[in-house]
Amino acid sequence: MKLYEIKLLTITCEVLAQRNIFDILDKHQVSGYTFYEVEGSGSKNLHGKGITDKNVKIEVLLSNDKLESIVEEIMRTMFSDFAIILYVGDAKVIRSEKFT
Amino acid sequence: MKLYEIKLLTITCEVLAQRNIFDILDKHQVSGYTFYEVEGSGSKNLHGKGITDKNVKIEVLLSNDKLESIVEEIMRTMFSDFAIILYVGDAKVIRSEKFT
Amino acid sequence: MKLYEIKLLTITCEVLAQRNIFDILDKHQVSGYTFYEVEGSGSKNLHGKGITDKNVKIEVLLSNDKLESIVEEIMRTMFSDFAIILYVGDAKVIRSEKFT
Amino acid sequence: MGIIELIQSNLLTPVVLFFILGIVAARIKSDLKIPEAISEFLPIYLLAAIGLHGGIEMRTTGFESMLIPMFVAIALSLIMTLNHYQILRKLGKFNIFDSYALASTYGAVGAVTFSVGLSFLKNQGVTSEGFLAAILAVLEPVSFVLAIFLTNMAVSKMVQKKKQTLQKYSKDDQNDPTAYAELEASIKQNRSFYHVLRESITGKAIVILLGSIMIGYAIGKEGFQPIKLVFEDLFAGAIVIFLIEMGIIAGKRLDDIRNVGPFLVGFSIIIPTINGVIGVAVSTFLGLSVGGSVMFGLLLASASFIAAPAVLRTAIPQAKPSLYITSALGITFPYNIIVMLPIMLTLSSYLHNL
Amino acid sequence: MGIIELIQSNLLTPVVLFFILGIVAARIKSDLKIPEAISEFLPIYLLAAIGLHGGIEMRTTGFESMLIPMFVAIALSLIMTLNHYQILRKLGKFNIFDSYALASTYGAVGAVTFSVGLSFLKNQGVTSEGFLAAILAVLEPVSFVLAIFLTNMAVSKMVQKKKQTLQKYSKDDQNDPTAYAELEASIKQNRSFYHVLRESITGKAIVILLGSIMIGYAIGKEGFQPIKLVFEDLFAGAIVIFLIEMGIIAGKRLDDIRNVGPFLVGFSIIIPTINGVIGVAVSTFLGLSVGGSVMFGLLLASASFIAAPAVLRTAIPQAKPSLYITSALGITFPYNIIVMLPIMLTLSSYLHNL
Amino acid sequence: MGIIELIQSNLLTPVVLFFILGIVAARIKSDLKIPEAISEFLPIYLLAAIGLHGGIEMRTTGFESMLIPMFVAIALSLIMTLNHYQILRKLGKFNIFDSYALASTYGAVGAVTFSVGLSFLKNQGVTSEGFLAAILAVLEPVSFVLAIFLTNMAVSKMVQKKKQTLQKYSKDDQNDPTAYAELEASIKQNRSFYHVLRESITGKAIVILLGSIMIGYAIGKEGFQPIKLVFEDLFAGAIVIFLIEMGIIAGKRLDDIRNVGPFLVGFSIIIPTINGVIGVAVSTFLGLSVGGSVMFGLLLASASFIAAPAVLRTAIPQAKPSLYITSALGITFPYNIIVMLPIMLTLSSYLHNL
Ligand SMILES: Nc1ncnc2c1ncn2[C@@H]1O[C@H](COP(=O)(O)O)[C@@H](O)[C@H]1O
Ligand SMILES: Nc1ncnc2c1ncn2[C@@H]1O[C@H](COP(=O)(O)O)[C@@H](O)[C@H]1O
Ligand SMILES: Nc1ncnc2c1ncn2[C@@H]1O[C@H](COP(=O)(O)O)[C@@H](O)[C@H]1O
Ligand code: NA
Ligand code: NA
Ligand code: NA
Repeated sequence: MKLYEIKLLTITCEVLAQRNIFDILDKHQVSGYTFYEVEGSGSKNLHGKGITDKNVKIEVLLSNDKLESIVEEIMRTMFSDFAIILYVGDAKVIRSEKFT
Repeated sequence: MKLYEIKLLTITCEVLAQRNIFDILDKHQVSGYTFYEVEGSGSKNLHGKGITDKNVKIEVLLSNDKLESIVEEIMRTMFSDFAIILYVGDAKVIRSEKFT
Repeated sequence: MKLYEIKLLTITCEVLAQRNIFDILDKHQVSGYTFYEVEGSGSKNLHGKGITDKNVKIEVLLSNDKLESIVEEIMRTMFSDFAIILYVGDAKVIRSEKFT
Repeated sequence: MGIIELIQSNLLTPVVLFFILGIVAARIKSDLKIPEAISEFLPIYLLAAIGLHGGIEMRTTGFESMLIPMFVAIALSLIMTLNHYQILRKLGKFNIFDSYALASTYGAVGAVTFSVGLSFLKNQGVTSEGFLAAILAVLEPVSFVLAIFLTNMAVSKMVQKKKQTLQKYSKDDQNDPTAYAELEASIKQNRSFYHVLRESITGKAIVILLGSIMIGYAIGKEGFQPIKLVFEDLFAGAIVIFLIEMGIIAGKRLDDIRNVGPFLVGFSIIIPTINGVIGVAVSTFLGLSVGGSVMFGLLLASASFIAAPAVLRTAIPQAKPSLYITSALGITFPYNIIVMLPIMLTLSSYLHNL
Repeated sequence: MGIIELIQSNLLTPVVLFFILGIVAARIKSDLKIPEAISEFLPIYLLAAIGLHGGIEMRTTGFESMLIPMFVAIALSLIMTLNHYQILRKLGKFNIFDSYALASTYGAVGAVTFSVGLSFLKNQGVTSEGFLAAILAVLEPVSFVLAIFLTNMAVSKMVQKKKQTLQKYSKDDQNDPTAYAELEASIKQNRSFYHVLRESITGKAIVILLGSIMIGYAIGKEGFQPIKLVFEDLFAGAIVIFLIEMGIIAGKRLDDIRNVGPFLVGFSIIIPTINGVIGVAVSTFLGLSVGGSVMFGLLLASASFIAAPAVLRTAIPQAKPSLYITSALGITFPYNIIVMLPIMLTLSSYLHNL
Repeated sequence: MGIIELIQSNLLTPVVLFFILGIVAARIKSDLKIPEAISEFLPIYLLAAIGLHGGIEMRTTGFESMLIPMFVAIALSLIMTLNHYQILRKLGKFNIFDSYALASTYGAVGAVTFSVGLSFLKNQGVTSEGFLAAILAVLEPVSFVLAIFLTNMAVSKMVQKKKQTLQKYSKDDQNDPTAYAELEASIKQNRSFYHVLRESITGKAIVILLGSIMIGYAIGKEGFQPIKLVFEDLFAGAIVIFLIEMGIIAGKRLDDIRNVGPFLVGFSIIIPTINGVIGVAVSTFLGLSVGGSVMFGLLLASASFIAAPAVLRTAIPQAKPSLYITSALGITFPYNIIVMLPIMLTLSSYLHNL
């Protein structure tokens, strides 16, 4: 079984920032993403599961070259305005052509 | 603190494929798995959180040898019929005997 | 883009153990954590999404030195009493000062 | 009232209008939605209400009057499923899997459609036989079971043939993974038949519906009093809320209609019409009331769009869900609740007055 | 009506039948379930309704009539908790932790059982004193607090002893991690006592119940009118829906009954019977009405299965939850609502007619 | 009844008391909460009920009587938004972004506040014009659109200036990332104006409200009958449940009040008072009924705390949400439903009796 190296970008942010993130992902033409609601505690206090404040976690499998420009754009346009953290991990997939 | 190397297999698929995946995992006698509902966007459009179409994400900590045969079976029997992606990552655990 | 190495600790446990985990994390002054409800199957049978038994998954980005003492304390005080698994992975972040 | 006026007046009921509101909301990409927990709960509630009502009625009328209509309904449902298959395969040129999946989707019944039918009749001041809920429960799995059985047979035959070919021409091909996979698939398929049968019968819709019928039968009108407010009086409002969500889902599907092709669009309108008319006529002949005949017709006219995806996706994974979900929910459901109900009521009234 | 007929007629109420339907659904592995959001909301709703009703009644009757029954209830609950402990530890040979956990589970009260009791009485056309809701609220934490206090005492003593032994026999053992852990555990345990006390009192059940009692008291019958439909008339239907889910959870637990052993099965039936009978007798003596005595008995007969796991799991983590959840929910709850309620009503009617 | 008595009697209504219970629960850190699915569903339900009611009424009264009040409301809302901005920027020394965000939060209307107002009037036995629901729908986006438009203008000007400065003094600064970012931001901002306009209008609140008004208008009183139980009779109870959650959210915000500063606290009380009084006076002059004038005043007095965060967070991300959420939900909302409603009813009655 041949596995291909790929990056997994994980973004956790308040729900109000969600659409901006999707816009950035779409702009960079990622092939897909997965997301779900989470709760969290961070520098900006506990985010409950309320109507106005909850967190969402977004996961994107993507190639190394897209990674950099996406992270850079999120940093530049969103870090100052929203509660947001992101981290990158390594993963292996079977069909690398599915994740670009 | 001694940590043991292990694999983390993550499968994201439409909810209708969930039971098939569980069947395969059970057949290969994995010691456990964790799952939760997610939303997602991919080649087959946005999966909402509706009654008939939503995604589920399944995570399995398992040994390297089981990994290969499970991934192979999922690929062979399910990739053509269901919206499904999977990736493999590295993890470290304390009690390796718990994850086989 | 400079990325800094960091650890990602993931804890999956029954919901009743959640507060104890948070207490331990707070005691060790982690800068934040993210959590969400999951379902799961393990040695202690299937945990449904019922009122009294469901699982919660907690994720903490933290530095290597905190990792060890936290894992050690969870092991010592909780492994015997609660259904709980944990694993550690590698991740990279941009602002390492945010995760201590 | 003529058919046109009846359709017009039916269009102006909350059920239909909120359904349309849901469609509009989806079309303009509004973020309106009914939280999942609510929209998962509502079908359970609706089925419990339908079942209780049916059970209570059956206590008065007894079982005997139910037997003939039920067997006729089962027979019609089976014949129609086979008929759909022929049409789809021969005229529509669909492959075996899609044909069986679609055939059974339209042979099966829609519990939501049934709920809307009850609310429509109530609005018109017409009553119907309680045992129709029991027929609904029995009819649910019938069509799926037939379709899955026939699909399995078809697959088995295919595999058999291939196996023989393999054995004849080469010995090494035994190691060919595709051949093995096919064989395994046939075994899987056969296992899954009982699997699916089991799952259909223990599916939540049937369990809550049959259970509620029995409970309704056991408690009777009097025992029902304390919970009548929740399980009868709230029914009309609850279905309105559910139809907002159904509208939203249907609205999102509208784009897919282009992809299902003109043949299936025609099928989704003509087949319900024919099945419904047959149902009304047959049940009138069997002696059902005006309203009962409408509901009987609706059982046959309706297509399943909540149970179907769940069952067929695992039972006939080779079939394309976008086909049967889109046509059943995006075309047939609106057509049934907006157009067919008035048509069938007019027809039923006419036939009963002959 | 004799007890047997009363049990039979109680069996045929929607509440009991839907509970059984839930059990059956779980046994046949149906995917039927009430969405979590609904089943988390329903206890809050039920407690609000109970509280409002109680508060409104108390406005008419005043506080004085409540004081003696409340203190008697607290006293009985404490005595019974101690008694359960002795039985479980001496006769049942359970360890200290399981004994205390089980003792307090059965010393505590079940809000869901209480709701079913109210609906049972309503079905029978019997009323009960409103202040019983207040007793329910006060009784909730009493038994837990006692059990946790005693467990802490027991643990402290154990730790004390071990510490002395350690110090006497060896100096190096100081570094023994187990010894340290034990010591730390004792400190943790003591901290958690106030922790648990605080959590019990600010727990959602008590907050919504006490709050609603006060609100009911403040607004009175008249202020209640606009919300009566939701908080009174829907009650019977809402509890039916909740019991479907309770049945499903109980059904999943049935397999575990084998593991709890015959002693605990017996305990789960005999103890509620004795406690309930004592409760009915004492409260009749105190002058409560026929229905009030049934509810008073039910408070003592019932075991807690929603609050208990949450409180005990953190308070006495050494105890096995499968023991107290399974026996309370899988055995005692069905026994109470199916058998004990009719028994206690018969007994109460009999005693009041002496 | 004097104002004080009216405030007192209003304090003792379920709506206000359960709101306070929610606050208390949050303060004592209870785990009480209404599941998210329920608290997401309730506003949709409340708006549907308000809309249906309004639409049905408008069928009787016609559109004409609505036109003048609606235009006056829009004009007042715009003037007030500008006025708020001046006060916040000049007197409060807030920056442009916070000033615009706060100005529009208070210029916009609160659908939840509106619901409580209707329930308050019902308690007092006072009716109001149905078309106020339509004004609610139209007023929702008006104030946001103005604020976002003005913010964009301000940003554009700032960027323009900076660009000129950059070009004048240095050529290398072109590569300065900040300068680029700023420019990009201005483009983003301009795009987001239409974006926001679109989002405001297709937002779920407006869609369900406008949709329900139209449906109410279409079905009329008679068509409403079957669903009246759910969409009218349950209203009072549903809002009580929603206010528990609102109280919990407000209670969690109380700590933040310290951070918003005394100026904003004063603003959050004085501005609604002035706006509300103006609203009552103007609408009385326009010929609205006693209750209609109260609701008209409430529209102007209320601040938006559900729509505002969603719209402003993306539209004016530079503004601090803690400011506008805390003041609108933590101060103005309780003040409006506890103090302003009685004041405005007294005032309106007084003015109508002149
Ligand atoms: N160290 C961490 N580990 C995991 N998640 C974190 C961490 N810090 C912050 N988060 C998540 O990121 C969200 C926003 O963080 P913040 O901007 O620090 O408030 C929090 O609510 C958490 O869900
Ligand atoms: N690049 C990706 N990164 C993360 N999740 C993905 C990605 N592509 C697809 N998915 C997830 O997998 C599901 C099925 O993908 P697909 O089969 O491409 O429709 C999607 O709904 C997403 O939840
Ligand atoms: N091998 C595994 N991979 C992923 N999750 C697991 C695994 N084993 C256990 N879990 C999760 O941990 C929870 C508790 O496990 P246990 O203590 O084995 O019952 C389960 O309910 C699962 O959610
Ligand atoms: Na059919
Ligand atoms: Na008890
Ligand atoms: Na306003």
